[in-house]
Amino acid sequence: MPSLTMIEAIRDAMDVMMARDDRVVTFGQDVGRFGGVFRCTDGLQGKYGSSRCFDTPISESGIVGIAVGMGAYGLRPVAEIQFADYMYPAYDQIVSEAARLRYRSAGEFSAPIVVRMPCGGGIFGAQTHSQSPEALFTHVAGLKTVIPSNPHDAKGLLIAAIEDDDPVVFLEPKRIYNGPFDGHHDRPVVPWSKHELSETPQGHYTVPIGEAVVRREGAEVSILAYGTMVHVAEAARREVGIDAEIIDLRSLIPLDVDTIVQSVIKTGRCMIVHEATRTSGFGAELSALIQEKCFYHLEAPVVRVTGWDTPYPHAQEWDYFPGPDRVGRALIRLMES
Amino acid sequence: MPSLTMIEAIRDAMDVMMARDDRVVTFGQDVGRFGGVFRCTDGLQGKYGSSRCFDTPISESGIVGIAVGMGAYGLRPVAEIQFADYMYPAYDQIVSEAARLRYRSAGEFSAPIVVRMPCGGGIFGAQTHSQSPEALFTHVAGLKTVIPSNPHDAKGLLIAAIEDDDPVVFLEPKRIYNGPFDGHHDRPVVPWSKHELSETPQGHYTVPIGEAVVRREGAEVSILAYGTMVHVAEAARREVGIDAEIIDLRSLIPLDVDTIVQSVIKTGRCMIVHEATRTSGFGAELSALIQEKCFYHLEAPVVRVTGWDTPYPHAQEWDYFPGPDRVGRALIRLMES
Amino acid sequence: MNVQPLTFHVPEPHPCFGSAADVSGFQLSDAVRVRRPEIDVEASEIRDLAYELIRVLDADGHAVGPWSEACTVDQLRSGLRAMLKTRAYDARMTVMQRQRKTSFYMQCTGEEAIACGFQSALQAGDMNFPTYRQQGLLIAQDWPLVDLMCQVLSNEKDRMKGRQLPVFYSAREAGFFSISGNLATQYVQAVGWAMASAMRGDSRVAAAWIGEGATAENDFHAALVFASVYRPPVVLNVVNNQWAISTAQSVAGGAQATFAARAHGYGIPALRVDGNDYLAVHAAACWAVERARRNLGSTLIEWVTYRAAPHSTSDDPSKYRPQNDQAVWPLGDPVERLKDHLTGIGEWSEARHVQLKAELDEEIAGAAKEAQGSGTLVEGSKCSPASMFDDVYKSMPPHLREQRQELGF
Amino acid sequence: MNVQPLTFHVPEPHPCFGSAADVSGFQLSDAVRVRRPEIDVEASEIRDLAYELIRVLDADGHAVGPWSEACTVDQLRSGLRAMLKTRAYDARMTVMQRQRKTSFYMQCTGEEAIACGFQSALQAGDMNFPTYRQQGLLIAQDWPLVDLMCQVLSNEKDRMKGRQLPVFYSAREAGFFSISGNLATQYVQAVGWAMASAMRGDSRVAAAWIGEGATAENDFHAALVFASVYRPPVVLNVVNNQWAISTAQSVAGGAQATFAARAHGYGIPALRVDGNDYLAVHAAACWAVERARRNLGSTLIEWVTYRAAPHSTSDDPSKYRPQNDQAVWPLGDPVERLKDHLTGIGEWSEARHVQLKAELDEEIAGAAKEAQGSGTLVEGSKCSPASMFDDVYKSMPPHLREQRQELGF
Ligand SMILES: Cc1ncc(C[n+]2csc(CCOP(=O)(O)OP(=O)(O)O)c2C)c(N)n1
Ligand SMILES: Cc1ncc(C[n+]2csc(CCOP(=O)(O)OP(=O)(O)O)c2C)c(N)n1
Ligand SMILES: [Mg+2]
Ligand SMILES: [Mg+2]
Repeated sequence: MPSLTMIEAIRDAMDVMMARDDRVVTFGQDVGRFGGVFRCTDGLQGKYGSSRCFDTPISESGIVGIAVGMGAYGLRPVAEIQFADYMYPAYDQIVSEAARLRYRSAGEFSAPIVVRMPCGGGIFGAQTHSQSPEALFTHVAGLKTVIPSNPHDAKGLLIAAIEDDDPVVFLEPKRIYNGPFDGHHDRPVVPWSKHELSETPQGHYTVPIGEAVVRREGAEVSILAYGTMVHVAEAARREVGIDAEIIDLRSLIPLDVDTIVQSVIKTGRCMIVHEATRTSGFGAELSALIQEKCFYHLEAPVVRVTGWDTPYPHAQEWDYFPGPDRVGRALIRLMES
Repeated sequence: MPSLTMIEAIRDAMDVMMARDDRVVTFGQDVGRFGGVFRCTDGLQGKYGSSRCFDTPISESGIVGIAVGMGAYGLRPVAEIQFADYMYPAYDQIVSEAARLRYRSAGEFSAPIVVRMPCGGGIFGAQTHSQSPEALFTHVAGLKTVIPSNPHDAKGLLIAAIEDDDPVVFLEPKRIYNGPFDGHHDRPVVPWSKHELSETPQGHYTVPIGEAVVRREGAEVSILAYGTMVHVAEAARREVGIDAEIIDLRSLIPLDVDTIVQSVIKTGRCMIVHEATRTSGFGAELSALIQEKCFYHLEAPVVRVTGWDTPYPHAQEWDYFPGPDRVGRALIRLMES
Repeated sequence: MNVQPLTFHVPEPHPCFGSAADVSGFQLSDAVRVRRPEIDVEASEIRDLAYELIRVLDADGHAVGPWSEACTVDQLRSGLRAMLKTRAYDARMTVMQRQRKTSFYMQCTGEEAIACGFQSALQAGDMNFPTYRQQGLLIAQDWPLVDLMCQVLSNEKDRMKGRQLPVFYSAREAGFFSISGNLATQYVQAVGWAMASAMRGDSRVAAAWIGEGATAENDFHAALVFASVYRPPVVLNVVNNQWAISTAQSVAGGAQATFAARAHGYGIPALRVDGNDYLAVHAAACWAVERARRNLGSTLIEWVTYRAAPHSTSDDPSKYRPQNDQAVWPLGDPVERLKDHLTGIGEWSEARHVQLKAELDEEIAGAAKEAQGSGTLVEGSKCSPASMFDDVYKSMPPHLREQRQELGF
Repeated sequence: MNVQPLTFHVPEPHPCFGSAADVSGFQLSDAVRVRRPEIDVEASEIRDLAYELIRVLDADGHAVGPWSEACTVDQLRSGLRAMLKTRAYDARMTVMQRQRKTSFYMQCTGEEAIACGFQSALQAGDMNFPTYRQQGLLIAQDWPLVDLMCQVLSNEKDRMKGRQLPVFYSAREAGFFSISGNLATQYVQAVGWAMASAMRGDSRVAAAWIGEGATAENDFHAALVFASVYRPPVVLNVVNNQWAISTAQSVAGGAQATFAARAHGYGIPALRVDGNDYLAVHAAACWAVERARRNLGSTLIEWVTYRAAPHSTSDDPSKYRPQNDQAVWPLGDPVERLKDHLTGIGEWSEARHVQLKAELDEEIAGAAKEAQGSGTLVEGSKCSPASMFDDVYKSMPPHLREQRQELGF
């Protein structure tokens, strides 16, 4: 199996699907000729022509709006929003239109679209190139929201998303586009080729939407994470030497509640790690759910380690980012409580 | 003290502030000449002229966008969004601009604006006239979000919001505009004049943002609610005869954590009631917080009674709405667990 | 440099047709002479047409001028029938709402010619993205009234399963896209649908619909930008009925320029048409639809008309517009005008008119009876609460299954 | 009816100035003859100006035509100085970014005349709502370079406390509104600010700024709608530098119409101006600013220019545009053109030019040294992490205080 970066895996997923299904089209700002500012669509216009992969005007609402129209027509559009921070102009189209079309028409029309967007910080992108808006999608009935943490899942989840008949928000943690990142920003960069989950089957396969995966089994505490934070959690756990079970959620909606509940019942402790601002972040939903489902098994409060409730700053990036030190300290505290 | 409806109280708050401070202006769709589709601004254009109260084009983004510009200039704009369901086109201006302006300019500029919007169901408004999007605001650093449950608080909170130097989202539960509503939709309508909290001081007063209030003291369980649900919770409690403490949050951000924690420590049980879809609703944050702060005092899991994770339906409105029966049954279950 | 204090301009309320921008359009005697350009004309060559008013029927009800040839007499008679049926349907449903059999209703009184005339220019497979005021698109196709009524009544037979507000129909086979309550969002979706049709080498075209008030919404711009860049086969309709709830068209910018002129900055050709003149509507619609079908890209059409009824059953126009506003409206009533024209050419009569209305009333009464047999919002058989959880996703995820159980199903 | 399959149109990449829409603008010999209307002209009387290109400097560097009278020689020399300083500042900061002293930088190379020339038409108290490519507005006012540099370096003296991406300045006293990274959002805020100024009977005007690519964003429309309806004192600037990262202006609709023409559908007057001609910029800016100040409402100006540098330090234009693209660009370089003009009229010389550049380089080197003394993004004194929690609200609510403690402060 070839070792791919996240970018290559994402591109490969689109390539596989565009070859198999001529209803699959992809577009967005700088996506066509240039191949995307992160190069995720590089080469696709050359291979499939400019009717299948093309540049759009700088209008996120227009991008998702035409995707909904195309989806209703019968295509399988994959729209790129250049940064998740710029999805807000498209939020109305996502929430009021894509998410509700099937429901309001009782199935007459649907919006089988994928909206890809790079998210997360760690690249000194400041407040407009660092956001993690997943909770703004998980609150919306009718949307699916997924976020891979490695090339293998990225490709399999993206193929599953394209094949899915419902609108899927596909979040791409940009900090791990080119290599896994455990939050130690001062250490040398590690390439994906050194990581086993960069091994990616050729051709078509899916990672089913709605299934979490236990990245590491452990007995003392369950850590729930997704995207970049899976790597940070693993580093933190290792460094403080705690036998944590690490669950990579992969799919936030639908959520794999069974895997989570099983783990927490086993360990009796739970920590949630995410990069988004804390208040009303997805960690709140996880925490609420866990105490609803595992109350009598919990030995300590469910803990959230998250970004702060401030905009994402530039110079203080590493004070904002919930890195391995912060996660590790919280882990120790949690084990003591 | 005169007895006012919510609508009159809201109008009175603007009237008082427009008379006191000529920087206060108000505008929105149908707000000027007509006085708003819910009549909240009726008479203000006549009294203060069309430079202070005026109609706008149908552009929510424009409405909030000009409010931000006016706020930066030094005015105190009060913008009306006709229904909270239509705030999505303005979401970018609210989240990326109003909420972050002070932060990103390190205080050089700010957006002391109020964005009023009627929210909630119960009027057969279906999916586009019934939503409760509060969690989409509470996740955003830099915003304050308030929601009154009665005329007294409506006026005092709105005055506080207009005087506040930060952007405030002011949610108005439209089902209780004209009278308190306990969820018994098949019973005769009760006017505000029958409710003591319709008694509203004349002139200027504030209800401070960030302070919850205990509506009813009780020993067995704490119920957290806001807006219409305060009345539903009270009815449910009464009907099942449980000695619940009912807390009207009033301000979601900043949240009065102390009042909540005190109550839950006392009762050992907690229920959260809201009308918004459950997943990632504000109830999730409340539940997470409570178990973080009161874990060792909880005798049962924190329970959420909420709208379902579907769009708000038309014909099935009363199956969707978390009415007194559903809340009551959940209360009984909670007391048994 | 002048240092006079600035003053703030707020458009004054005025009878809709008194505004500066409209004056040109209301030189009615000239309107019938407005030229009909070739189908493949360049947008830049017909900018003047955005400031004119295309008409066919003159003051005496004669069909004259370069746009007058499009319709056969049969087409005109069926147009008249569609308009009358739409009007009668609206009247009946308004009564039902007043009887509290449903929560809400919206009429299109005075604007019937636009949807009815436009639909007659489309083919099977084409797709409308309508607003709530284009019931005429369905009625002109003789879509079953019972089906529409069941939706309005949110009853057991409502194909939308009681989920949507009354009048928010969806009818895929009739080329009628599911209506959204959010203004303008669907305008750009129509453009996307048309882009897809072009991508697939199809021959179907789309029609986008919006009110003049909603052109202020952001997605109106998005639609025009994408239509400009990719030249898809879509007709961009703007129904200027002078009012957006309580605000006159000047609050949407109509006092400064016509809505048709909005197209120019995007290089999109625009027509401005008397929307109360069935013949003009049909002719202009055919022109734009053919242009789209011949791969010549999109056209924006401003249909000038008047909202004769309240905005909706929740509205009270006496609060914001003069009582005699419609009476002094210079474009008349579309039904009367077509009736007069047909009568004038000997193809219609008062007697036939009365008879047709009676027939339609009977048809509608029958349909209403049948529809109410399947229940109303408040009585009779009901939409199942359990179905509330269907169609959120294609297949129900576990958390919704759990919630459905929580509700007791 | 034709049933040929439809085809999908995607604008082809092309050298920016080869597009149909631009051809009229690039009949350069005529450009200097474009008329200068009265300040209070009606929008509808100058629609042609949206398709012309206003110029003052002819091919030989002479100032000619109706727009030629606005500047004194002193103004021109300070304009030249501002442009040179801006260019030198950009060069220096780009080097600093390459040296990894900061994360990011954006140049305005080739576009200096626009911001520098525009600023000279404003008065104290007026407010710009700039994009990231209008550093010239500050530099033309001699705003302290050290202050700008500290922001770019996100160091201890950065008035934005290290929060913002480099170049996202804020300088209230300089009439420079805090830059947002979200395209187009501030365009409508400028309109709101101007509305407020008019409401208060003030005499201050606003200037909104946007790139041609970002005109596709929805808030561009919102701004034009509100500017149309309320006629506030705001100049709506569109900087058409032919590129939006990798996409040519045709992807924003520029092949179908000029960006200036967008204004017409809103009844807003528009000018289209050679943005590489300092004299034309200053003259057109004065015209529009005076119009605003005299309560005559807003003007949209399309400034035609060329983005000579990469989009940002993260960009590599060799991937998407021809190497010689700028060389064949017909509007030349704004610095060279103004230099030639001043030299031609005997008010400047090569020697003075060389000397000025040396002076500016020295000034910038000194400022850079001073700025770096307060730290860089990676070295030296730092922005305090505790300050990260300030200014989210006017006063810190309890949950943020708690979080700050959690971080250890
Ligand atoms: C995004 C959004 N904002 C506001 C509304 C509320 N609203 C419904 S209809 C309407 C007026 C629309 O006027 P116009 O576009 O002229 O259409 P008309 O009703 O005249 O057919 C408004 C403001 C809405 N439905 N959606
Ligand atoms: C809402 C939003 N979408 C996308 C971006 C990413 N982006 C930053 S600059 C840019 C290109 C803008 O081009 P243009 O408006 O022509 O300005 P120029 O860079 O040429 O000055 C893009 C797409 C953004 N900043 N904001
Ligand atoms: Mg209208
Ligand atoms: Mg550009």
